[in-house]
Amino acid sequence: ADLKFKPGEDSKFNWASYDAYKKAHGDLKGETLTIFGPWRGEDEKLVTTVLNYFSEATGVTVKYSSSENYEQQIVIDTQAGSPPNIAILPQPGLLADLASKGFLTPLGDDMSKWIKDNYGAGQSWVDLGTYKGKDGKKAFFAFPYKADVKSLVWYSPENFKEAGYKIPATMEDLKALTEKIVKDGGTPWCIGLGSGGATGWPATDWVEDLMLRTTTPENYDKWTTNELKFNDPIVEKAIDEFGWFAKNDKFVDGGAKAVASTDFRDSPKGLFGVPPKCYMHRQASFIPSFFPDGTKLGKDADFFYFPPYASHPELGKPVEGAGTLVTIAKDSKAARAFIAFLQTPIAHEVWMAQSSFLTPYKAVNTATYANDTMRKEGELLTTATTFRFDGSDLMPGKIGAGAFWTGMVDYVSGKSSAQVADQIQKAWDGLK
Amino acid sequence: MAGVVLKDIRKSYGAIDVIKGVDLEIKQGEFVVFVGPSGCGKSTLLRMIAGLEEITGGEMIIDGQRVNEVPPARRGIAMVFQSYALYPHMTVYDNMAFGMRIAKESKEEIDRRVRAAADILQLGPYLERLPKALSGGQRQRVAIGRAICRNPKVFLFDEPLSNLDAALRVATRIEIAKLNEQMADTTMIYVTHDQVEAMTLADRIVVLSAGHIEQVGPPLELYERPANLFVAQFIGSPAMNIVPVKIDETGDVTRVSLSGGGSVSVPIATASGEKGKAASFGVRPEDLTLTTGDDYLFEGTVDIVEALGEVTLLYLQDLTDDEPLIAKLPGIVDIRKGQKVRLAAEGSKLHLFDGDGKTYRR
Amino acid sequence: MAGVVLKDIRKSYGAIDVIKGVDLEIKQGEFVVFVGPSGCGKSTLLRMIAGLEEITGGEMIIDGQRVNEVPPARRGIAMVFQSYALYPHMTVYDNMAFGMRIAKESKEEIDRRVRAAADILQLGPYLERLPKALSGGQRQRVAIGRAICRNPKVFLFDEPLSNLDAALRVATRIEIAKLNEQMADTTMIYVTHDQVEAMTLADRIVVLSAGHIEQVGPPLELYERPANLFVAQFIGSPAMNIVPVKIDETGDVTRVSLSGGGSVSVPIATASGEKGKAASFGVRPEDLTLTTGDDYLFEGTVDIVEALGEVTLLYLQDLTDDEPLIAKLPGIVDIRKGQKVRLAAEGSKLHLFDGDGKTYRR
Amino acid sequence: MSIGNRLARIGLPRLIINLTVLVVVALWVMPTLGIFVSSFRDKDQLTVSGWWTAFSSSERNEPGRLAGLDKMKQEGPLYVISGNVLEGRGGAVNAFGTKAVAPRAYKAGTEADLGDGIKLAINSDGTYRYTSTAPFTEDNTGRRVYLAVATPPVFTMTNYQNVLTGEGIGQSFVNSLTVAIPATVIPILVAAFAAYALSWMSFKGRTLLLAAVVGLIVVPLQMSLIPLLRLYNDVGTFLGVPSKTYAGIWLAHTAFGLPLAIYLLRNYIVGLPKEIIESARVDGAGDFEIFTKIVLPLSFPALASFAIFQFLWVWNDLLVAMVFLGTDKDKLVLTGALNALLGSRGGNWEILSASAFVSILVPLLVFFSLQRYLVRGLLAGSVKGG
Amino acid sequence: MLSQIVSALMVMVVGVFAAAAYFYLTNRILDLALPDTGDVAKASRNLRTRAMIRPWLFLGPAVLLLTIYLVYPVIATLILSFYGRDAQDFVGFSNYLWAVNDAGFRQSIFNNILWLAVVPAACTFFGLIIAVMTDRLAWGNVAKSLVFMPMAISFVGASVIWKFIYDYRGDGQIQIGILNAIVQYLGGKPEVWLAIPFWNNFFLMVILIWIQTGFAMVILSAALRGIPEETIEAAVIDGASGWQIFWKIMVPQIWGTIATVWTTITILVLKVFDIVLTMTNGQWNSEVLANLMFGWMFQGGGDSGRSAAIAVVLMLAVTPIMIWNIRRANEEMKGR
Ligand SMILES: Nc1ncnc2c1ncn2[C@@H]1O[C@H](COP(=O)(O)OP(=O)(O)OP(=O)(O)O)[C@@H](O)[C@H]1O
Ligand SMILES: Nc1ncnc2c1ncn2[C@@H]1O[C@H](COP(=O)(O)OP(=O)(O)OP(=O)(O)O)[C@@H](O)[C@H]1O
Ligand SMILES: [Mg+2]
Ligand SMILES: [Mg+2]
Repeated sequence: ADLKFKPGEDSKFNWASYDAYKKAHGDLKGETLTIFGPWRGEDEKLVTTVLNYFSEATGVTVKYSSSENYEQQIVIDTQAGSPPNIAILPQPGLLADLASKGFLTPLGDDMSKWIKDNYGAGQSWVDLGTYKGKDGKKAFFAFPYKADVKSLVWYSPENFKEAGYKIPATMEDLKALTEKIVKDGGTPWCIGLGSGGATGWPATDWVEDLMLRTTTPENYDKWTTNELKFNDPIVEKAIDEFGWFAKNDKFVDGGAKAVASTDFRDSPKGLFGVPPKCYMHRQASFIPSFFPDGTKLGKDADFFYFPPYASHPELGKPVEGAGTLVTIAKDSKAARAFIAFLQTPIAHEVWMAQSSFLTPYKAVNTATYANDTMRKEGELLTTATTFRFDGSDLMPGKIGAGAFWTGMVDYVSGKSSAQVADQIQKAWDGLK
Repeated sequence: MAGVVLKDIRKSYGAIDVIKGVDLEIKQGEFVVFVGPSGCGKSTLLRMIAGLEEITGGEMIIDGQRVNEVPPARRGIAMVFQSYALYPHMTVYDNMAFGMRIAKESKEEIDRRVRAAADILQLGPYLERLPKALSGGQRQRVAIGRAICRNPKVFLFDEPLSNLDAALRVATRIEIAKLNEQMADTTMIYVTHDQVEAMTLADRIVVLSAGHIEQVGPPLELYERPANLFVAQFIGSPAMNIVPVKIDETGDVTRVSLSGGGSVSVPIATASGEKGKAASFGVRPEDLTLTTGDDYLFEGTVDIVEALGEVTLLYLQDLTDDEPLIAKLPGIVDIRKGQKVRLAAEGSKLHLFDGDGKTYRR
Repeated sequence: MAGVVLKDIRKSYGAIDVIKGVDLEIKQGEFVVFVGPSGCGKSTLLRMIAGLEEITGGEMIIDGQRVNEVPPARRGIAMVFQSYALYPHMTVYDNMAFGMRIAKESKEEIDRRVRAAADILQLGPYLERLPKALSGGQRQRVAIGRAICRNPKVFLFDEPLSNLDAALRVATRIEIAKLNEQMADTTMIYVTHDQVEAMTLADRIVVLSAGHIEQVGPPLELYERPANLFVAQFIGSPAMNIVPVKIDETGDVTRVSLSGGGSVSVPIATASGEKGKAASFGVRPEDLTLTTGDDYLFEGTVDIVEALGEVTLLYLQDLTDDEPLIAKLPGIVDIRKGQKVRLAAEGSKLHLFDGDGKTYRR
Repeated sequence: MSIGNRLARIGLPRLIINLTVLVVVALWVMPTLGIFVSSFRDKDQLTVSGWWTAFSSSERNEPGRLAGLDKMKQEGPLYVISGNVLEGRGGAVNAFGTKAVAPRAYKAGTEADLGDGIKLAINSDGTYRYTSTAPFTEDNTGRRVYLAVATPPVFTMTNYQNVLTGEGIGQSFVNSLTVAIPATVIPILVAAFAAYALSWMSFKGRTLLLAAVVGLIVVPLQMSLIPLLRLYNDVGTFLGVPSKTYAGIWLAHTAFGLPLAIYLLRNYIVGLPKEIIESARVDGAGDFEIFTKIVLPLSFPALASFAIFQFLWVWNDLLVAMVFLGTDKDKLVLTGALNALLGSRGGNWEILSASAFVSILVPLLVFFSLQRYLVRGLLAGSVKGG
Repeated sequence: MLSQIVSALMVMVVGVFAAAAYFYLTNRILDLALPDTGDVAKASRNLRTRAMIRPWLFLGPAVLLLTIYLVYPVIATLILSFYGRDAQDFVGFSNYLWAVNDAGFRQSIFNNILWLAVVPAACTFFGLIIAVMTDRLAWGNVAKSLVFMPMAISFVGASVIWKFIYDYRGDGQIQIGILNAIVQYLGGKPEVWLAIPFWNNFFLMVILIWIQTGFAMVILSAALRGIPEETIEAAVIDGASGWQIFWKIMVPQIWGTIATVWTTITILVLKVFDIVLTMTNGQWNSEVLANLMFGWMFQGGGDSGRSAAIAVVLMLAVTPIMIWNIRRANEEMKGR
């Protein structure tokens, strides 16, 4: 396989780690590794560049595949007894389910310790990959690789400059800015929840971000396990905070009605309208791939951190994120070697140097990030005071990828937060 | 012995009894014609012999074997269907060759037999056409050809000539007669409406009516000595004239009085017990002759004159009921509508039937 | 004037010419019968009059109107199809009532007319059945009934009686004749293979052959004075006996020599130019009589004897070619196969045709 | 018989039929047409303007950018930056502005005074002249401008290029055919035999079997995947062969298509004229011959219809292929390959629309080639009577 | 590439050939094992035995495949529906109880009834109209192909198409969804069509109708072509108008096929979930049973018990259709 960056050439990369890895695992010729992942299209090309390094080092033949319904496929394949070696999924909830049915192989305590030590906010990553196995005991199953930061607000610096808007440092400022834009005759926000069968999920990110900014991380954790009921006033408050932005016809492009039906992929395009359809768009770090062609990050578009409330100084600077998790569904030497490969900085740097890849791995050279925006995002990830994962991913699939989504659509379509929260809680109760 | 024996054969569709107990013995090589009014069950009976219709009751024996449960293909039969039943997707040639191909005959043999049949039926120019590009008569000829091509023990024909023109009909009829002669061992069962066909072809004619047999016998016997009124009227065209009468005198010669007045002596013997009973008196149209004398049977006004060239038909207003009296006179006769005529007949050509329609035998 | 005029009507299916220029004028109220060998184009012509078949060339005029492009429903016609074309999903009653329902006749009127037609055709017991539960003849009767129920200007029949039994055929034929009388203004065009039907029903007969008209005329004219060999052989059953001859002497009486030897004087005038030419000599089977004298026309051995009761057919081995010579003798004749017989005919019953088949007129 | 005559016969004015069909067809085509036009459009345009506007030249507001400091030249007293804002995009500038909220502040060709001695003139061909009395700084170069651009209709083949040059498309095309053709032919064969048995042979349990077939049409495919794949794996292990093979997927597709196939074909075959089949029986044909020589040829319309559908389902299927054939590159079907072109989060509508048309070609071809078997009058001339 | 094509061809030929060979060989073997030659009694006994065996040779592969691929999973489903989410513990009827009490389930039932009432009727109606009208048209084949085209588009493609149709942009903005563009052009206010409860069902149904009409059309047009031309000619002579011929002569004669199409689409409606999944995923009260089942089966690892229970309900829903079809079949078979 051809390697994107020639080993040893660019000193930004940690070639030493690659060589060391090669030495330790160079004896797997003839083995095949099947990987099932979420990355398709452009992303598939990127992940392939990384996998090429692995093949090159070990001699393992890698078969990577993905599809629109890869989640379905994983469920079918594991249950039918023909799983891939490596299953990569962005849904911890689904992985927890697979683990509890005994379809995943624990990675061992060494690995969890390694994550804890080497990843920014290491413990939260460990927690993310730790599930109950078939025997009911908790174990570490999922290796986090590639992360997204969610607490970002995207904007066009030139539009801000032209209108004279300042980047808000607190939630209160953000709300004031929102109102000011309306007063100036503009529309402050583009919000789109549409995503086909997954419609509603962008709203869950809003609510989670706002949860982290209105209540303690502990409550947040309890919330994801339903120790804190969904219809608890704390949760309802966070939902209403989201409503403050989304349910005001003046605040969102197209009016509140448009929120639920606008596709999340189309939504950010409003930032680049002439005249602008909106000034701000809250979305995770992956969203630039849906910006119009030729958009230069940093120049045409940039982000600022979704600010915390000044009224809640005790909560610090919380960051919400997400990540894809690598698990072993069918154990083999090559599979283990692959996990080990992911522990090398080079496995991260190769992708970082291209695009759309963030990592909490502290040992990587941030200079390899392809641009400043990514670097800034990466730093947010490694320096966060509070770091929490996408709550809906942690909830059981039927809630986090079901009732919660539906509830949020209902909410923006007119239902009250109390109604919606009750409804979701009821669904959760129904699971037990 | 490829004879066909029917023992109390019955057929019903649900509650409708279509065949009501038919007993018939057909010897090998015999040519039997089924006639009867439309809907009397001729086709049904034929289909039962072919094995296409389940037998509701009774026993069917072909060639000494009970065949009630034997499938059609194993009965050694060929059949011409009343509704052609051609294979619409096959050319005429293939339609005729189908049976032989199934039987794995050699190519040459198939070709020979198909062409022979096509010759007989003048189908040569149409061999490569599909049935839908044929006229009604041509289709029917294909259906006949198909049966001819097989060499069955029992040949079944269901009105095979009904769509053919006169010339072709005569020709085909003669071919069938020849076939019958050549295949002396082949039993043939033939359904027709055509008197001429029935009379010329049959060794025996079976007259059916409403699902049962009225009479079985050689053609001339049926013509000359019908067993009952039904057969008398059915055989011969136009049908025998029937007049209701009362028996006045019995004995060697019976004297009957016509309801319209007048009386006739019929040289048929009747028992004395019959005296005074109602009866039917019959005479065939072709047995009537014009007369000017006083020995006439009927006198009446001519209603319609049909000149067919060879013969002339006179329709007389009857005095008794609405059935007209018909006379068939040879050649062209110079008689007009409205003219009064007198008709006579030889005594030996007169028929007499009792109240139930049974014939008083001479 | 609901007459039908055909002007050089043509029809081809792709390269096959089926109708090759037909000119015909049918007056209102006339009863015209099309006869002709199977496949000659009778049905096609009828369908073109009905408007069911596109007219390739020529002009069709009904009731003084050019109708080439007029849809069938607007031509004021009714038609009985050769293949019945019953509506399989409707009962017999509904089949017959359909046209009237479409025409929005009153319920009572519909019922009256359907029952009247059913009476004529003896369909009473079957009115509630579907076509598939009927016999062939019953289906055909429904098709006729359906046409009778309408009151068209032009009535088209395509072999309406071919599946009926003799009795019913006569009855229906007479009904059609009556219908024709009652509906004096209705033009009727009738296709048949049946000589008797053609002769009895027709005001004029149109003899078709291979897509063109051979002769048009009243039945007896066709019978007595056929325009050519084709008509002579086609009209009359069995067909006229034809013998190839050579003209020896011309004049008021023509003398011809038979190829088998012997010569005959025919009382037909021929021009002197005809001398020595080949011709055909014809005599109808029914015009032949047995003779023992020397004035016979033919002498030959009897090959087949068909006794039909009313008449007897003798088939004589012909000397010249494989067509047998047929004689139709009245009554039952005591002659056996293999016997030698002599046949004679009156001079006025003899026909003579020239080398092209055209008749030498008397 | 000509069409005109036919219509005249049927008595309906030709115009009305034509118009009605035209309207219906237009309604039916409109959505497809939309996506078809879209598939030739630029992916950014797709989501900002309706496809029906793609044909007319339109005026749109677009951002543009002036060159940076490196392009600065001095012309006498003035510092000048010049170039072309359209950068080869085509179209004509009607107006321009320097503020996003007022993108049409100045007419093209006029000079805008931006204060501080800075002036900007943009001509309709996109060339501009950006002048200042003082040297430009980082701050006021590379400046964004807003343009009202009249663009002629633009269509691009890029989307198709992307799809057609996608990795392994050719191979997956072959794979799809390898799956689809037998998975169309086999079920038809199996179903036709079964349908014949269910309509023209008598045996015990016929009614029950028919009921079962109708009932099984409804079985949701998804329900069977897991138990079946498990079976495949067991059988595969037992026999020592791979569990994901072409044979496996053919059988799967066959079985999933069977209930409907049997149902449709039976309903057709049962309606063939009884006399024809009887006649073949008398001719000595057994059931096998009757089936192959009479029933099959006469059922062509039904077979062709079903073939079309089965082919479509198989061709467009992704799930069954992924489950039973696997996701290996060398076995990936076309739907899978096209799917892989989409980004992880989907929504690449330009790819979706182009690939919709790439994958529609073969089914349409099948439809066209089989359509002529849906012929009129296959049974004409065979029997008479109602 | 060439070698791929060649090997693909080989594989195909082998596959199809094997299927054909099965039928040919088994029938040959049957004929050889029970010869029909020799004495008539024995032969006809053999023939009767053959007649008993042969249906099963014909049906064999179908029955086998149906059993393995459909009956077995159905039974498994039935069993699963009495077990919990991991198929581990027996829970009796609680999955069904849950369903009855679940608002989503009830909503689905209601929506499904709505779908069943509209979609089969609409598809059959349009399919019939198009089949009849295009049959008499010079450009009929083109028209048919165009109407058929949606059938050939994958569900993903179809959902993209319809997303573009129903797309909503705020009032006053440029609409890229043609429906809203028309509404706006006519002076109305744009609507979020898919988010209007109850009515959104109909917007989703339109999609299925759009797709399935081609199906109805193809089947019905095959049937229409089987109508004997003479019966139509007879009706034409009887003076029936095109409309009357259509309703009184053609439709009754293809009634069986109409019933077939109706049944097929009805069952399809019960099964269809792709449209709902991609367009709304059951939100805004547009849930249907099949999508509900799909959701419970796969989302977040799934709940095999509940999804199985819903599947069983789905299968029960066809029982009336099944009975009706059997009745019809039995009627046809009378006197055969
Ligand atoms: N669709 C067709 N294509 C080609 N030839 C045809 C077609 N239909 C009919 N013909 C031919 O046209 C000729 C005339 O057919 P038509 O049905 O008019 O005959 P007909 O005189 O009615 O015969 P019959 O008395 O047997 O019914 C026949 O030779 C027939 O083979
Ligand atoms: N499937 C059926 N159900 C009920 N009655 C039937 C069925 N098929 C035929 N019949 C009736 O059975 C009787 C006999 O029919 P068949 O066809 O044997 O008559 P046929 O003597 O051949 O008459 P034709 O000379 O008119 O053909 C008819 O009265 C017919 O109506
Ligand atoms: Mg009959
Ligand atoms: Mg004809």
